[in-house]
Amino acid sequence: METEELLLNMGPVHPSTHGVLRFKLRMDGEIIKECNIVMGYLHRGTEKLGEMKTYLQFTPYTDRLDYISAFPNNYAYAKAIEELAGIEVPLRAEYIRVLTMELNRIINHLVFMGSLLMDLGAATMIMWGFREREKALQLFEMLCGARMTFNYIKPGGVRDDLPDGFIPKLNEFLKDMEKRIDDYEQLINENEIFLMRMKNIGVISAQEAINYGLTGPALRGSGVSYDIRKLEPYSIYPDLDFKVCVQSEGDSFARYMVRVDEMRESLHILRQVVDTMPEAKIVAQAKYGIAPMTGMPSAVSTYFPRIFAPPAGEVYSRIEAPKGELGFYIVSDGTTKPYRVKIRSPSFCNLTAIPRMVVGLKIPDLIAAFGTIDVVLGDVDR
Amino acid sequence: MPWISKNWTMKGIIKGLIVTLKHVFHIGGRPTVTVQYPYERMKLAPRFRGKHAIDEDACIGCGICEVNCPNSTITIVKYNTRWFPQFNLGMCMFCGICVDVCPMNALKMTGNYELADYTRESLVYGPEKLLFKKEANQ
Amino acid sequence: MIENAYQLIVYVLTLLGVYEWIYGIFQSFGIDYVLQIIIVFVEIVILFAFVLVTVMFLTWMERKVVAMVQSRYGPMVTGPRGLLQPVMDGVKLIGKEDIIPAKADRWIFTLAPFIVFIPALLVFIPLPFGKSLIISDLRVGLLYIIAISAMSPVALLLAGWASNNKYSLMGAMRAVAQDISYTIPLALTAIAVVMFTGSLSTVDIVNAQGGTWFGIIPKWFIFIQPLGFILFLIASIAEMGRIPFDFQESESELVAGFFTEYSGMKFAMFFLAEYAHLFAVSGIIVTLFLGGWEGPALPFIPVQLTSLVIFLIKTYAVIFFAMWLRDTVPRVRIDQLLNLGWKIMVPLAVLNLLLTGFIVVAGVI
Amino acid sequence: MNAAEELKRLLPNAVVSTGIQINKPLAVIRKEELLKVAEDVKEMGFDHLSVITGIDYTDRFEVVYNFFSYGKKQNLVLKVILGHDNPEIDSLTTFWKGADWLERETYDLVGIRFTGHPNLTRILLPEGWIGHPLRKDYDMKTEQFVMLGEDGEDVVSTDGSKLLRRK
Amino acid sequence: MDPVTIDTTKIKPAKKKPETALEKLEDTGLINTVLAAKEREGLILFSTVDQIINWARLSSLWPVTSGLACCAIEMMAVAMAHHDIARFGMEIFRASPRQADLMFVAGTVTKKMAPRVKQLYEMMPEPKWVIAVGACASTGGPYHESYAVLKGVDLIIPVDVYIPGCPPRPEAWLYGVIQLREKIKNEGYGAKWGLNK
Repeated sequence: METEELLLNMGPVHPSTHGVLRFKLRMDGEIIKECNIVMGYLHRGTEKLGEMKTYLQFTPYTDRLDYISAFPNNYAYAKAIEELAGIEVPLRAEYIRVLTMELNRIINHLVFMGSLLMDLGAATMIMWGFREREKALQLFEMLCGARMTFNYIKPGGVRDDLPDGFIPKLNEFLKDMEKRIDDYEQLINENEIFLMRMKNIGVISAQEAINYGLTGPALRGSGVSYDIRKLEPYSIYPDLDFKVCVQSEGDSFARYMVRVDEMRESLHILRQVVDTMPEAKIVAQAKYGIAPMTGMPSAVSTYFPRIFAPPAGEVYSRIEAPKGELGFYIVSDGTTKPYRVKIRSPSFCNLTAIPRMVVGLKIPDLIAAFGTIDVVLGDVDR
Repeated sequence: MPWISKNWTMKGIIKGLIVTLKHVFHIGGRPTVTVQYPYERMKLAPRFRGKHAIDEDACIGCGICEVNCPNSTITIVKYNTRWFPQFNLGMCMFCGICVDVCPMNALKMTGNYELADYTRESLVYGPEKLLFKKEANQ
Repeated sequence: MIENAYQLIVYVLTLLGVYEWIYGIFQSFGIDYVLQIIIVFVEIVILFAFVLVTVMFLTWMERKVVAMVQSRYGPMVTGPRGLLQPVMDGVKLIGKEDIIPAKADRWIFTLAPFIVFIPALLVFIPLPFGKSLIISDLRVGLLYIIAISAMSPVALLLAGWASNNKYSLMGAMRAVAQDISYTIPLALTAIAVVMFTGSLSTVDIVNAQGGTWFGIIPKWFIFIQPLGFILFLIASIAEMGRIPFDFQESESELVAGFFTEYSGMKFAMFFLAEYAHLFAVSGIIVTLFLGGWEGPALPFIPVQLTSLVIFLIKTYAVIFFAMWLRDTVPRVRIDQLLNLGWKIMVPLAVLNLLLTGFIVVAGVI
Repeated sequence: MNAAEELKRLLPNAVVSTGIQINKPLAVIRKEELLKVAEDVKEMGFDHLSVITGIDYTDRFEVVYNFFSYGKKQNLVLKVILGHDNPEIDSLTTFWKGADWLERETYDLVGIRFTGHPNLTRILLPEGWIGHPLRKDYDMKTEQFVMLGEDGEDVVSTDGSKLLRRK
Repeated sequence: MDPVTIDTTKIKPAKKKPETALEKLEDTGLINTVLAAKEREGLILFSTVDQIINWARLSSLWPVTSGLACCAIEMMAVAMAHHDIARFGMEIFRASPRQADLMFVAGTVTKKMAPRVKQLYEMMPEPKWVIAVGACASTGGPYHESYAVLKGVDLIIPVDVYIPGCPPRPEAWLYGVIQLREKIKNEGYGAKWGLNK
């Protein structure tokens, strides 16, 4: 039967595109024949601004790339500069960094679960996810005074030491979180409708996933046991005991399960970090003008550097952000401003696979597959 | 449909229904968590980065905050024969860099976040709205 | 014997001692049929007012139930516990600008909400709210209900087509496919019930469920027809278009489905029709399977009142279940829905019909 | 022997020089030989193309490819130096599908043309945008506005009077 | 980062929870109706109708789902359990602008997005309100030097309330909503013709 092809435009303002993304779909009835992704509706020119700001001024901008999990962004940028300038970071600062990043990973996956299920029509999960997120955000607010855009991890250390009463509150959160994850899994993991929607949808094989440059949970869902925290260990990850969560099916449900498992794994890491946190209260290193910061609050600002210029050179440094491989390519010409900042954002690269994944599926499947890739538009468009 | 032969009991959905019912009746530590904002407030962390405050005695109007501000929120203006920073809070991203770099420790960030207003111009907070004296405050 | 609401009104008027007097006035002019028309009009107005108030209450209840599941409060500020919220929504929607898109078909676009809204009210005519609380005990009551609710796909299609929007059209197409494929199991399971009663009249169906077995278990059809009940429940949730089967709207896929382009009062009519439908279908479920208004009678209280309360309690239980389910499960996919309808629901409904036939012929119950 | 030196041994003509770029072996290669090098690099097991960066040095362009091998757990950096006028380079989309959007992005923001790319159009900025923002000579003064054309696609113009309600 | 930086004198005390029936009415906005009726004899009916419609409008502001950037996540947080915008009857986030009353411009409005935001605004039926949330939507914020960002959404559509913050925390957000409710209380034909206040 000959049918007319339907051109459907989803977005840029569409409830399930997680922001401002646009799908141009060529459809045969309800089946997607071709999917074109138009992006750039949130292109803010961050890389150009990176050339215009000094190294220290640019840190707040990294918060706004992947705004759901900003600590890894901060850290990736700081790590690139530290590698470029050869800065040693005090151990306690590294512990605090890992603590914040793993907490942020949990938040990211909570938001992921919530928004995925919201797109599938179950609005409850997002409420529960954000309920726990709020508790974690209160911890962040204690730590650095902001809820989403932290500006906390700086080259050479972190901005300030842990405040009083942080660790007990964190322990409380960890205890609570365990129960809550049980709730989530009970709510949805075995739900027949959910399985029906997720299994065998958006399948991508390991070979293809690598070829398309997928990273993070999206790749681990295809059975590639790959985690930069293990392969190129950075920070204190070599000292920590954790496993890489892998699922072999490569479909939407596998990617979902990877993230659920990672949340538990992050809780495990956090407990270790809390247990082995070093006592020495030095959280920043005195090189390139960064004075040692002690726990004394008001003394901190006095020592903070006003001019910071790493030596000329190029560096590509990457970390395992919650969404995948987050890398910063920084070219320094020895001045206070970077010559070029290139951000390798996981969302952008993971999105590449969507047009390939969804051909032959229906719109609801597109939403499910897109949801499990877990992109943030600030990270895609930069 | 193969799944129905395996899942005809709808066990997963029933499990989910039980969890949601537990929430309806607040069973097992699942309370209503809403903080009813205009009447109650969440506890703010001491480090919260809200509206700025300038220590009148300490500020020397050096302009280091102006130079270091990533997005030119700060301009130094003259107020009562002295120079003070003026903040365009409509532009500010509350990153706290100005507080970090202040050589005199004159800048603070308060816990005031109720800043919504009807015009763009009213978001420019001059020294007259931001200055405070340390003695008076403590 | 009082059989319907008309007779009830006449009875109440007679008790008050005014009926003879009023009737006399009308008779002196030779237009006593006008009195009949007025009484019918009054009962219709009472019914519609009741339905509209219920519908408004349902929107509030929906928001509150969702809020409870999600650990929050829901509407609080407007009125006590936010009870005035639906009224405010209504007043606001009346005051909104009524946009008709430039490329839309003006007449059909305007007509469609009415075609949706009026059948949603008409369904209530043969629905027994309590003993003798029924507008008209039609002898083909069940058939009438099914026929009237079968009108809604037409209206949805009109709305979707007239909007001249791809999302609207797709939403309407889905809604029609869904409605048609679920009306069949719905009707088949309803017929199974009818086989026991031998009557399509809703009052007869409720009366057949009176009494108990062994003095404990009420003689509701849910116990004789568990499979039929489950099928009917699923089919009616699909018919209502609620999660997990809310394809007509499916917000995350089709923006707002067939009423994407509607604003103001027309949108409110869709909204009200949806909740009126929810109420009606829950009422039908109660009537068919949960014993309708049958229940314990209390002394000194008119049986009409107790039966109404019993009916409403049962109906709200079903509504609560629908809301509770909505907060728990995600949406199924459209083709999965149709598969479920045609490949599983219809055969099972036929099977149920066969089994019922055997039971009835064998005379077990 | 690191990966860059191995590459030099395999293709001595293609590799201009080798070195280390902070923990990662670096090979500067000739622009003409890129496809041949890419084939070898893929055979050497570098299956993950991490990032493509284009850098404007005002007198020349550099395109930097960062590879990673899941099998060998090694990094490799390839660098290609292009002239400043009309920079062109071969596309790697046939080897790594992930290169598709990275190349489009580099084209969009830096203005390096990738010959052989199946769909080399702007990806982040709307079609018709004047200039490539990450070049050092990009004109930041003139503001460009985007408007909706008849068919719903973007139209770029420097005159925003249709869009703006006040200056 | 001084731990004692909270300037408690500058924070208004939390609003008193209404206890009596009169206070509750005042809180919902109806008291304006009563007062207005008392104040202006002769125009009672007119301004009362006005006030009631205003009350309805401010109590059922349905926002359109139009998250643009970072602030959209806080928009979600506002709708979620801890802050619960549903208390004001605002949880019905309509995906279709035709059914919405209020637009939160939550995030950076880029040049590419600007015409779409404008189109979205034009699709909403009157009466409609806009809240610019965050630095980006108010003035361009951190990105005001960027080539691809519009310097404030008020360049293309009229804005009723600006909420500073990057992103504003949900309470700040709710404060902005309350400011908008205050504004709507004094709207209507009565206000237009100088009859109210």
